Amino acid sequence: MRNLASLVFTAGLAFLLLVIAAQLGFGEPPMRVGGAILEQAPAEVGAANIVTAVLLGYRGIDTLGELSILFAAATATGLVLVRGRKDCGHGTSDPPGGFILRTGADLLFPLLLVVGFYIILHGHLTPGGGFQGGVILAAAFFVLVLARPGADGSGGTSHTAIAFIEGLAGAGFIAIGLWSLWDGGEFLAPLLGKGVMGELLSAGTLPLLSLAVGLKVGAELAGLMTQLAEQPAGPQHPHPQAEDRGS
Amino acid sequence: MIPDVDLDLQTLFALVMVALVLVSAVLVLILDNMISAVAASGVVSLGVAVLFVLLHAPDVAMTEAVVGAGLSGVVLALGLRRLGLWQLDATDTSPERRGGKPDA
Amino acid sequence: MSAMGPDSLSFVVVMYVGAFGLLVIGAIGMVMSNHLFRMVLALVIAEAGANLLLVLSGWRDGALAPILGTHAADVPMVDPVPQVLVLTAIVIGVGVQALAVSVLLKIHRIYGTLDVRALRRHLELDICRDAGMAPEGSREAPAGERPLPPPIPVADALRTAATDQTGATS
Amino acid sequence: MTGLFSISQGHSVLPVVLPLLAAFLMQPLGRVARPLALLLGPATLALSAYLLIRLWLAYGDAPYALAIGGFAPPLGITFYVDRLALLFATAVPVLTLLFWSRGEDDADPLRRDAVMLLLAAAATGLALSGDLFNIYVFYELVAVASFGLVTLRATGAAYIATVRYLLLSALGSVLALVGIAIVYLQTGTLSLAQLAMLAPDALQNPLGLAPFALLLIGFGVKAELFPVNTWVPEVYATAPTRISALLAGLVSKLAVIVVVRLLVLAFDGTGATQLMLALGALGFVTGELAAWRARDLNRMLAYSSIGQLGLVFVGFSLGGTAGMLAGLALVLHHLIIKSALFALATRWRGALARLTGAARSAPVSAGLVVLFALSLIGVPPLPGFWAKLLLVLGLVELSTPLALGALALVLLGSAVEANYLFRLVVRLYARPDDASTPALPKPKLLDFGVASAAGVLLLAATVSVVPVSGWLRGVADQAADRAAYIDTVFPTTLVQSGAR
Repeated sequence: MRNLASLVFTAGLAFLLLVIAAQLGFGEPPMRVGGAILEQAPAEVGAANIVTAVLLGYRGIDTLGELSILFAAATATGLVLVRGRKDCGHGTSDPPGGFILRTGADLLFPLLLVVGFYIILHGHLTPGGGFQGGVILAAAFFVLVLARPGADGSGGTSHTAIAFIEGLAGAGFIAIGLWSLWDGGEFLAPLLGKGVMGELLSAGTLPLLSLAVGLKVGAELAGLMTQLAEQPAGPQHPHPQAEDRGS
Repeated sequence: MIPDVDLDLQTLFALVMVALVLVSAVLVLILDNMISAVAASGVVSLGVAVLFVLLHAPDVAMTEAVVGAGLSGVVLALGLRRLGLWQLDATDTSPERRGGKPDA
Repeated sequence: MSAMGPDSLSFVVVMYVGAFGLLVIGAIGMVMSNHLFRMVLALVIAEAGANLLLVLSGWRDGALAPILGTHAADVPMVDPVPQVLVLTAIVIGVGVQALAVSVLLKIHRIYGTLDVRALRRHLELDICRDAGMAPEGSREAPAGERPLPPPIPVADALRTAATDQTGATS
Repeated sequence: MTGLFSISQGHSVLPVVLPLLAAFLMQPLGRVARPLALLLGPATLALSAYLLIRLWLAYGDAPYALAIGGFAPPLGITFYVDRLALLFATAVPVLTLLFWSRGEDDADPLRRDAVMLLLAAAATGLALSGDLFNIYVFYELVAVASFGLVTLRATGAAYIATVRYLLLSALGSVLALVGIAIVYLQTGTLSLAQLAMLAPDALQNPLGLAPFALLLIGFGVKAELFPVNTWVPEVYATAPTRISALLAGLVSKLAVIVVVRLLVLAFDGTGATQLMLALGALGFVTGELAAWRARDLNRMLAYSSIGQLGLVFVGFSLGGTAGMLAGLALVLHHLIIKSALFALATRWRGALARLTGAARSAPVSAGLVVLFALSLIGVPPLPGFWAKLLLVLGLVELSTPLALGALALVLLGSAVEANYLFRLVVRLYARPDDASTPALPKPKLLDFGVASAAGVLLLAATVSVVPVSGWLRGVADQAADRAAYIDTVFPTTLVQSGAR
């Protein structure tokens, strides 16, 4: 029966999409909001990269919500996985990285940090921004974990440091927003003047917001991947009925 | 620019990339070996990142490449490793190890 | 196919075919597959399709990327808003996938399998045991049995109802 | 903090932002001063409840729009605060505080509190937001937070239920994203107010009903709509009962309110009401029939909540002020009763057979169950009767074949509902023959308090039906008024009306 239901669902979805495809105006978007933003963004926000201007300026609370979604996912993963650490006796089954991975990791780590911070700080000038730079930073720290998993597979990444960076960066993002609310403006209104378009220190608080987003995303994803790496491998007991039936 | 041939270069390139993406998307569902399925999903992400470049969306292309191919590939591979589905040789084909193909 | 300049209509048609194709393949994969990990992979594909469709909704024929400084100022630019939406959607997708993989790890450690049908039986058994009752359709409580007999006149309903019930469900 | 003294409209973003700030600071504070961190959650929720009540007193009568970041409406994101939004936004911190689990059964209270705060912030955001994609982001945050909370009991069944719920919700979100893409391609805007202006000509039928169907399926997962509510019984049976109470009582209602806002503002001419009517009626009947067969209390409450939400969708799909009033009455009625029933279920969790003769050891709780059962079925003096009466009258007034079919299904479902609720009541008061039935655990004071408070609220509403329905009619009129929404967000001075 289940496959029949799923067949009906996919057939319905495909038909719905075909109806939509037949009706859609290809290639001529009305550009109502987009056009207005393209005209006003350089003046109002002062960022060369208009996508970042929209991401952290016009739709700032979307980005805050999205930041919280990643935080919720990382915290929920922590809730799910950290519980298992008590009952896993032996470490992970991953062998420490070979010679190539270790030297590669040592070489890559500084480069990835530089690239990551470059992308974060130039978010308002060139393509890129908080998220992409944050992921690169997370990759930089995770390469070290892969190269030298260490006894418990966490490669020495201290979760307290990650918790601090993650918490304070998120709080920093909101503090910048509250600061503009405090002195009379609206939440997340741009501050600190626009500067000269194209300069590093332009577009007011956008670089600061990008930095906060980048640090938070980087710390979160590094913590998330390290938690996954710390999990013991494979089913310890094939199918225990009496396994911990919860508290 | 090449004289205006009926199918200009960009549409041809887009056609090739879309074909690659769709084929690897189907492969993700069909391949038995889970590692190759994860690899195929990485190819889908990278192909879509290239399509984003064609659509003049560099920010999104960078995000899709870094997050889609890089991060989700690492997370899925780590998951495979911990789920014990990480078997490179195809000899070990017990249904549980193979991950069970969808019955079409 | 009329070639109306470099970004002709056929370019958009190809892109839409790609977006809808990814969506349908992802949906089929999620709905039809029997292995939870493969459903997560199909989810990745469906999300890529939806993101492609979202960026397409802002694409204009002959317009360039919305980054000032990389091209002349008065060149028409693509709509930046869908790109922001897709940035958010991609990172949401990764967050959900990481959570899904970690829950799959715990399921695999407890039940040793990721097959959807087997896990549904385990789920039903566990819920019934957690609630402290015999599983559905088992010998003690055959599926068809109704816990209470039809209501009888109120006068002695309570007494007979009590005796019938304990007989039926103990 | 200026918020304590002079409240301004700009502060209506604080009930969303402060819980997020507290959630971010939970981990660092936990490592520095753990007892303080454990208090941070309830304190923040109390503060946001206080702010919302201050906002209600100061600006409650006329709706107002708040442009986030100071960017003018169609470009930036706006929060639209009217009485409906304030009502549900205030309900979020209050109910989250009532169902705040105090670290008795979890290994990691800090992470759990952080995720609870994120859920509260996102639910408040859902009630207030006036932008289509912003609603999607808050909806996704509610979904991810609920995934985390549902796994708290760490049993195998909880993980299976969570992953099935996660995959269904993710698929729904993908479909909702496709719906948003189509709406954006057709209208070029995401602000609900501008959508309301452009909808009559831009969202014509094949492209009016299709995006609404996709958005309905996407948001319907949390609103327990008919085809996508298979996750409800599993999750509510395996999640901690307090979390189930919060999800069933409050979060599903916010998803319904979001769908109704979309229906009223952008999709009212496109046959969307018939689709909602059909799905709602089907959901009601399947929910009640499944509840009739359920053999343990949590799943029975889960199926009955599916049924009640189906009824709510039928109510809202009547259209116009009558539909909004009927739907709103049903939503509030169900919010009070389901939260209270789940509060009681924290003690009576488990097989129904175990509850035989429970009235002996817990007379007041059993009395409350009788009261709630009577109100759910719709026995005259209780508010449940008035809500269902509004619904039935609306359906009769509509009297299209679909509406009359839905009316038949509603009456059939109510009969089934009466049967299994009375069966539960009879079981409570039946005399257990073997005295060895294990004594039920003592109720926790707060849960018992929540249930009795709901009982008192219900009786108060029964006594003062006229003022309550008058006030509710005011809220419904304001919520169903499209022109007022557009005027509030885009104050149409002569100059601007040309530009839009």
